[in-house]
Amino acid sequence: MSTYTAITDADREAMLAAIGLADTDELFAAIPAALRLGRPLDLPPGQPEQDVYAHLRELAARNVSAEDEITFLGGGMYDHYVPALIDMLMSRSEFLTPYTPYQPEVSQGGLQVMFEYQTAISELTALPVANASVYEGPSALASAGYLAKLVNGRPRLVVSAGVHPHAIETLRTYAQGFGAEVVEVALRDGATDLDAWRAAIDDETGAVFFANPNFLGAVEDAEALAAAAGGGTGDERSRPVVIASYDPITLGILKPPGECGVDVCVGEGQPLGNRLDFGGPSFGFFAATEAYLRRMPGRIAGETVDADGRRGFVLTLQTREQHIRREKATSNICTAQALNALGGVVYLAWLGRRGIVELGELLLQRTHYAREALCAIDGVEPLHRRPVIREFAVTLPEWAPVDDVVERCAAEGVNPGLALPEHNGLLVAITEQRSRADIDRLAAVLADAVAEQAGKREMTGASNGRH
Amino acid sequence: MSTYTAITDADREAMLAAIGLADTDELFAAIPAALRLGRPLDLPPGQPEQDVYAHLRELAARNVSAEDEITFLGGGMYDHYVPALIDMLMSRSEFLTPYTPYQPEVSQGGLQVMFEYQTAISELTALPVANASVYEGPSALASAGYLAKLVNGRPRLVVSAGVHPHAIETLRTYAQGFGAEVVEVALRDGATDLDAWRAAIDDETGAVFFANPNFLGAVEDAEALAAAAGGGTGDERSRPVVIASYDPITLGILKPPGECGVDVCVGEGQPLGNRLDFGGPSFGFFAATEAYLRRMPGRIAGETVDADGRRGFVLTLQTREQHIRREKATSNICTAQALNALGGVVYLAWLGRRGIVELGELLLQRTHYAREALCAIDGVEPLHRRPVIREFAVTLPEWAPVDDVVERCAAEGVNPGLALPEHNGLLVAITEQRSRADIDRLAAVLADAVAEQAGKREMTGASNGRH
Amino acid sequence: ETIETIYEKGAPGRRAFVAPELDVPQVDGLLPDELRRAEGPRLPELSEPEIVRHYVRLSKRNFDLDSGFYPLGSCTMKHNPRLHERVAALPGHARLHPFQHPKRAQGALELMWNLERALGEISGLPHVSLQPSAGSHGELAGVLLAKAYHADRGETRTKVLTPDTAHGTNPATVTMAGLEVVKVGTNADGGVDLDDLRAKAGEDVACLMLTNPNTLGVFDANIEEIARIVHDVGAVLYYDGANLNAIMGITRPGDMGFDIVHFNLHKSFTQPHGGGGPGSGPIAVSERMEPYLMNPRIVRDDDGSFDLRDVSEKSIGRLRGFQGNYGCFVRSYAYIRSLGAEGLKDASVSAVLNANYLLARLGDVAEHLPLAYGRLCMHEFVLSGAPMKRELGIKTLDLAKRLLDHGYHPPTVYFPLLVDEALLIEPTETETRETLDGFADAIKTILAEAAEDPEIARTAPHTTPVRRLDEAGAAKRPVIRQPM
Amino acid sequence: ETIETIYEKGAPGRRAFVAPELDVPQVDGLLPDELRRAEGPRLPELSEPEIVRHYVRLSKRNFDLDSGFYPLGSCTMKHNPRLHERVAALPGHARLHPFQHPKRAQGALELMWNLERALGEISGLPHVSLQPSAGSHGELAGVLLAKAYHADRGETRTKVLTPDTAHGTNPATVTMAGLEVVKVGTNADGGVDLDDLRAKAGEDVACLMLTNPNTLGVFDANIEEIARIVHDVGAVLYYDGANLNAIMGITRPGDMGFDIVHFNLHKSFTQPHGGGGPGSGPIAVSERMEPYLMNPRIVRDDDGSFDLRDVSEKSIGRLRGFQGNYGCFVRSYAYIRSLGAEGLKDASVSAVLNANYLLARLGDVAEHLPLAYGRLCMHEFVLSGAPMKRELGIKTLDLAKRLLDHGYHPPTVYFPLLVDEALLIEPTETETRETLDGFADAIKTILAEAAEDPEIARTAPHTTPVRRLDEAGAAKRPVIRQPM
Repeated sequence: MSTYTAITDADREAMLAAIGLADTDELFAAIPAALRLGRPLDLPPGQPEQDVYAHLRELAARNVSAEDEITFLGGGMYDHYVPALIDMLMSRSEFLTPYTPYQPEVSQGGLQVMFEYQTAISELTALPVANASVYEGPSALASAGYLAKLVNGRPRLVVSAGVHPHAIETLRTYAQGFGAEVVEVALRDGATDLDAWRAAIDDETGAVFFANPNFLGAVEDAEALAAAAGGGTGDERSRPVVIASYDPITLGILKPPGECGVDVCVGEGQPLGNRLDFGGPSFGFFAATEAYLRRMPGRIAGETVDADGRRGFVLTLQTREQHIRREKATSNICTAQALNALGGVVYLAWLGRRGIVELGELLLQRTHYAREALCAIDGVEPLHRRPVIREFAVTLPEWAPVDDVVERCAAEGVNPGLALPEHNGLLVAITEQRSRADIDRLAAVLADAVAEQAGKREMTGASNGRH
Repeated sequence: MSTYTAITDADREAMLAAIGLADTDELFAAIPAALRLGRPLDLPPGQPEQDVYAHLRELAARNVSAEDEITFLGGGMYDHYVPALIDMLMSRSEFLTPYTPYQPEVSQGGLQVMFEYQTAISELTALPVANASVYEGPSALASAGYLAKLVNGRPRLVVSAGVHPHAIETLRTYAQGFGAEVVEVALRDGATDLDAWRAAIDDETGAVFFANPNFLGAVEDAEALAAAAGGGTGDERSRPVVIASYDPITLGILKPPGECGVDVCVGEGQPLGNRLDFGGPSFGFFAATEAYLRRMPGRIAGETVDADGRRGFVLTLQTREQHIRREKATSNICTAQALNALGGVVYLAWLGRRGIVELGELLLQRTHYAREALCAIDGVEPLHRRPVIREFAVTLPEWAPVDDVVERCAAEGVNPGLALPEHNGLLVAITEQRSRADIDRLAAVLADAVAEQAGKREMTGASNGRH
Repeated sequence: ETIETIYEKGAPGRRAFVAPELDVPQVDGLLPDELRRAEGPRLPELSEPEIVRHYVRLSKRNFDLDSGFYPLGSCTMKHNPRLHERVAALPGHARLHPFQHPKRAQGALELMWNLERALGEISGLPHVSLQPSAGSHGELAGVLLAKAYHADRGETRTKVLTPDTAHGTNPATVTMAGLEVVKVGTNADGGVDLDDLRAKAGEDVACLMLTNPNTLGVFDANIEEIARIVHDVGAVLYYDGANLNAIMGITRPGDMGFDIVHFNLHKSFTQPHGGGGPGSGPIAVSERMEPYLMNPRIVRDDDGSFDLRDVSEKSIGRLRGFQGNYGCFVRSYAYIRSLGAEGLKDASVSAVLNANYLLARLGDVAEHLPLAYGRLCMHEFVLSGAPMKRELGIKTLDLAKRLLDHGYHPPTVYFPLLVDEALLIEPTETETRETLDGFADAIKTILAEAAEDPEIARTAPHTTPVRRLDEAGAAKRPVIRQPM
Repeated sequence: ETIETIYEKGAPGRRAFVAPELDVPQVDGLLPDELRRAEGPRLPELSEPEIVRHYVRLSKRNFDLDSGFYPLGSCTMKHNPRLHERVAALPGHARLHPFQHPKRAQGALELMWNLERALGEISGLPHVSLQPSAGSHGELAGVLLAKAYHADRGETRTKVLTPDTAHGTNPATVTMAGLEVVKVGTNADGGVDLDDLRAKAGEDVACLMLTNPNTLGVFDANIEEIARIVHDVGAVLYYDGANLNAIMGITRPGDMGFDIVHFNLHKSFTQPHGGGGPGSGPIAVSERMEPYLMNPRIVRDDDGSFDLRDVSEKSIGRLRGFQGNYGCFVRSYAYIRSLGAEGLKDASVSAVLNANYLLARLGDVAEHLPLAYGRLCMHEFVLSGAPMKRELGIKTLDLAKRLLDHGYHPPTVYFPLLVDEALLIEPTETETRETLDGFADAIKTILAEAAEDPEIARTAPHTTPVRRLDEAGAAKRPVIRQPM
């Protein structure tokens, strides 16, 4: 077995003597005998480092990662290139191993990173205040629902069906707890049905939620959606909170939520320099208008001065938090995703002011190209014709079941995207790592897969015909 | 193209103005026009980070590494497990990016590491002095030859044929420069032929060289070899310098050179926590008796005190070195392998006083087991019966050409070791990463490969018979 | 000196990122103007070397576990093995898309399955969901589970009992789950006041949330009786696993009678804390709670393959996207495989031994810093700085700040709330005796110094990059982003 | 405070390594007692957390390029991109055994082939060997090549000309190669004294070793004439590539008439210097030198596959084991692929621009620190501290040590030897204008301070972990290992 302890036999003897005990069993005298586990835990035996490495490597080898195939999977997390300097910085002991910065005098590095991160999120969203991260995207949206509950106490939450299904489910779970009803508004032509949206919002509505781009890749008319709930106007306690989930990578070119009447913007931070990691850890971001500052969940770093008047940073507005307010806290969140948020702000600094626009333009062009290329395949149609930036959805011909098509493509080393069984469709994501050549390859492989299904149908048809 | 510069157009303008020039071309006015390269360099266009990564990854994928096969390759470098803490420490900016510690006040970390490294090498070899690293194993041995030249000026170098062939070749190259003749002494039964060795040593002999274990894995009778040249006795200027190359990983259980009459011990440090890296960078170690201290090549760190009397470390004995003594220096070596030597001392600390013995015992047992297992194959014989610790050599039956056998095994995912074509043999190395199961698999695959060759011979024989 | 923010550095036009070439035909108007951003976000403009240097220099302004002793009580700041970072970074784990088809993610699902089994065994509660993102997220899961359990039985229970020693997250969670907090008192031994518990344990109680050992470092020996009281009124027993590091392989929450436990993988199971996350807060539950566990679950099919599926209609649903913080699972799984049963038990025994040794070493200053409860402790202990404050004129905060000058991270201070001027000290099992001795000596030195001149501690720290910071001012006039 | 050595830490019985189980039958006596070690080496005994903390804490006592300006002349301390560490660590590179059959190492050989071609193009000398381990190793290769070339023509030439501005490695190399150093003087412009060269260039000269731009930061405009003189006597022209960072894509040693050039991949091509290595010193040569290049060579066969073979019987042989420092090749190749032709030229132009800008900024203090030669410089420049010493009473060493207190690494000092109180300053292209301004201001501040009170600089540094160290004492009574 491996061990990370340093207690030698001599140490143990001396330490027990100092404590005044004869053996280590006596340390546990308070535990009733009946509760002592009278046997070793039933676990595999401990192993040397090299064997654990070999085992974990073997498990890794049984996954098909973005390193092993040309993948167009998206739907909330995306295979963006993570620059090497992020690995370097995230693996530095000084960022990797500290606890939450409870002692600001020896945590100025981490606190300043939080401050810089908050600024970046604020800039991205064009909203004035942002916290230092929450867990991830869907729970960020649900937490925003709880914020609405704290703000106006109304029991009805209206959510666009274009919101990520995981986020809707998470909102339902949270709402089940804090006591609210979740009402879904369907899409029309790929975007939130504005008439139904308007109709769903009533006096009991505490918050409205949409996503931009939405789950099907469509750019929503954010201003209209927000305006329907009075977003950004009037007394925030007398109307629903307008909550939107944004894909941060689009915010170099997409009109920011803060300019569209959104009150609270949340989202999944993974596209910003975080690994896929089979779904986590990444980070959720959470930004809002000034009015919601003191209702926000999570840590917030603020600027201040030290005893000598030098600039410094501290965790601030802690009276919102559970270690001070306990049951009156705005949230129970404590450990969040500081290290991942570091990755996020380093990524944004690396992209830079020009880069985030250039990247957005590149994705816009390639995504359009890919949609055209796929829809040129016989029987493949766009699921909607809304503008798309980095992801789009298509439907396959009914005789080509999406699951079979995906399997066929995967066998060719191409992951064509996320299956949307309810549409017999595919959600196809583009990143800067997917070149035109990759897109062309996808189109070719997909065309073959669809054609093969057509062939099967004919054969089956022919065969059926014979009998 | 990627760039790591920060000069904006505005910067350039302001800087040129400060210099008093109109454009950057004028900076190069001293270069005669005829010598200016009037065209761009003929190189592939510069690429974004992600594309360079993809290219280098694609090249990596076309190599079969120790991660891709069960490898028994050795012969100077070995696939030992490199613990993860070494990667972490070697990649810390503070160790990775500084220059040689010319300013000791801000280099105490690196200098103390050198001091600790020197101590570890001194302990391993049981020799009192060690430098802070040289390039690698074979050139370390050649540099030791130059040391002998400086010490006694004699023109004849006697080298055991058991020394690594690369080291013998390197010694010949160096000796061609500094002016000495290299005389090789053959092996008998796998070890240096002691009679021939004694006979080869004469009054003109400046140094004698052997390796332990030698290139065929055999443990040499180091005391007898050293004694033949008077190693460790008398006035070091009146006899040959006894130089030996050791595999450091064996020195937990093998009698150390310092107790065998060896004057100078060198070796390849790669087994100590360094990656294979297709041959480098690793480090060479260089240790000696006190008498040779001021003739040693390379950097040496020494303990001293600062102006306040606190302990500190500096580069010392620099009067040996080329930046002070220029043409009278003991060596031209300047940049050596500080970072790799750091890996070495961290590895030795990780192994620890008990671990290096335990590891040696494990290798000894497994190597013996492997030799037995392979020699149980019909037609496979040990190339020698000397004691072995971590590597051994076998011969294959003459009807099974080693190159064919190796290819056959490789096709099964097993690299059976280094082909020794002159013996139709294999040099097989064991590390703690090669389990009994791996060895059994090697034996099975090798037996099949040999049998297959036997089958071919019979078929060819039969076929020949028919004609 | 201070370090400028990244927004105060660089110059217009500098860049690190280089966009890949536009390799498709340029088409105009793909995004209509009314949906377009007029002016891009004002992100920094720096070259790569500037970015690297900025963040490396910032990093040097952090105290970290790899550089010094970090006895932050209740946080289990144990060594973070670098093997874990290596295995988590393997592309097969790190670049695995969460929507990858389960068929092509069998290694990941097997890892999660194995981790679930291991956590089930360690806790004595067989059914595990790895989904929650941190301890408090696990708490929320647990309380929602309790609520769902009662609802499924047609009962509406509105109250959750929490001892006054509880972590602040417990009451906050209860409120988020739409329930009401009822505090239970602490007895003279530092355990639950049984009379108070009996008085408050009624049919309207959904759940008791307990940590055992609790935040006083005391193992509540009455746990069997507590469980009986709670179960007798039909309520559920929730175990806050923040203190699990004291008892691995020694006793199990499931055997104590708990129904639900959450784990902090970033405490007992070595996930590095990252300056405030990521964490991971799996929960394990008993048979009766199992139908309510979050969706999706990992299932093993008859052919031995693994799948991710929604398995129960009674599930409380999802608590987040995807499957949880898989990267943390990799690390914690590697830890459990490294140590095995024997190693995990040794870790807990050593953690408790180290804590008691440090407590014994601090016995010399018990006059000023007495142990709040009991004589021995589990993996952590609480001292009261009240006599020190009274007699030497320095507060717990001053002692903490002065420890910074000695190169130590201070313990948790002013928690638990019921101890005056509390210091909650958790050394963990990975520290050496020499380190504990050094820390005890530093405290003695500070107290001796305070007896001579309390002003030194009152104005500490003196050697840090900044001195005490104006926290009140920060909260009064919040500046939480760079003005531009 | 000082940090104890690792031998002073730990305790008997502590360990980090855990041996894999003995999975084969134990056999006694495999290694006879007379070959066995009686007592194992006295290596440290520490737990893994102790080791990590020890070396992390030591690391913090190093100044590093990622934290501050490092204008060490002649060392080209340019940014080390982290991409290079990532690609070098890919298992296909990092775990590739050097004896792997070339068939199964095609990626590595292609990389080396491509790097050879690129270095050939950059230098204008087409035949490349990547084998040498560092610059001085490349020098040795070059001088041995020159020797072999002459020997092959039946000539015995014993002398090597080196300017008095040469790096110390040049003369040391010459001696190691069994040849004799003859110094050549420097003219008033900082170039080679042509008359002296003509006088010394005889039939006994094997080689002239030159750096251009030289260590004064001066490009020798007479290079064509120099080449003519050397070639006219049948000698070989060797280019020390330490200063290549000034001229990439602008001019090429091959075009200047050089026969041999070495590269320092750890300077111009971003291999991190590691606190004193690893480096890599490939050489490129002209047609006539090619037959003597080291064995083995990388060859491309007709089918496009690559092999490693000895290709010439005239080869000087090997200079080391295996193929050279492949890990460095990966990094430098990545660099060349990242920048391309345009980027490399831009790097050199920027390096020269930065050097001249810093020189201009330091014009304000030229009274105390005049430029040694010329008016402009290439990528580095040499100031003389002689007036400063005379007038302000502080030496170049004092200025250097005081710079440490300002957070800068000092320039190279007391080199080149022919400039009194020399400061050799090389900012590199990856530094910002702001950094250069800050450095110039720091020098001004120090000089102004010295005018008031020279003692501050004379006793500097004041803010480092240790103060000035007794180097003479260290050399007199060397303690170069831990006593036990």
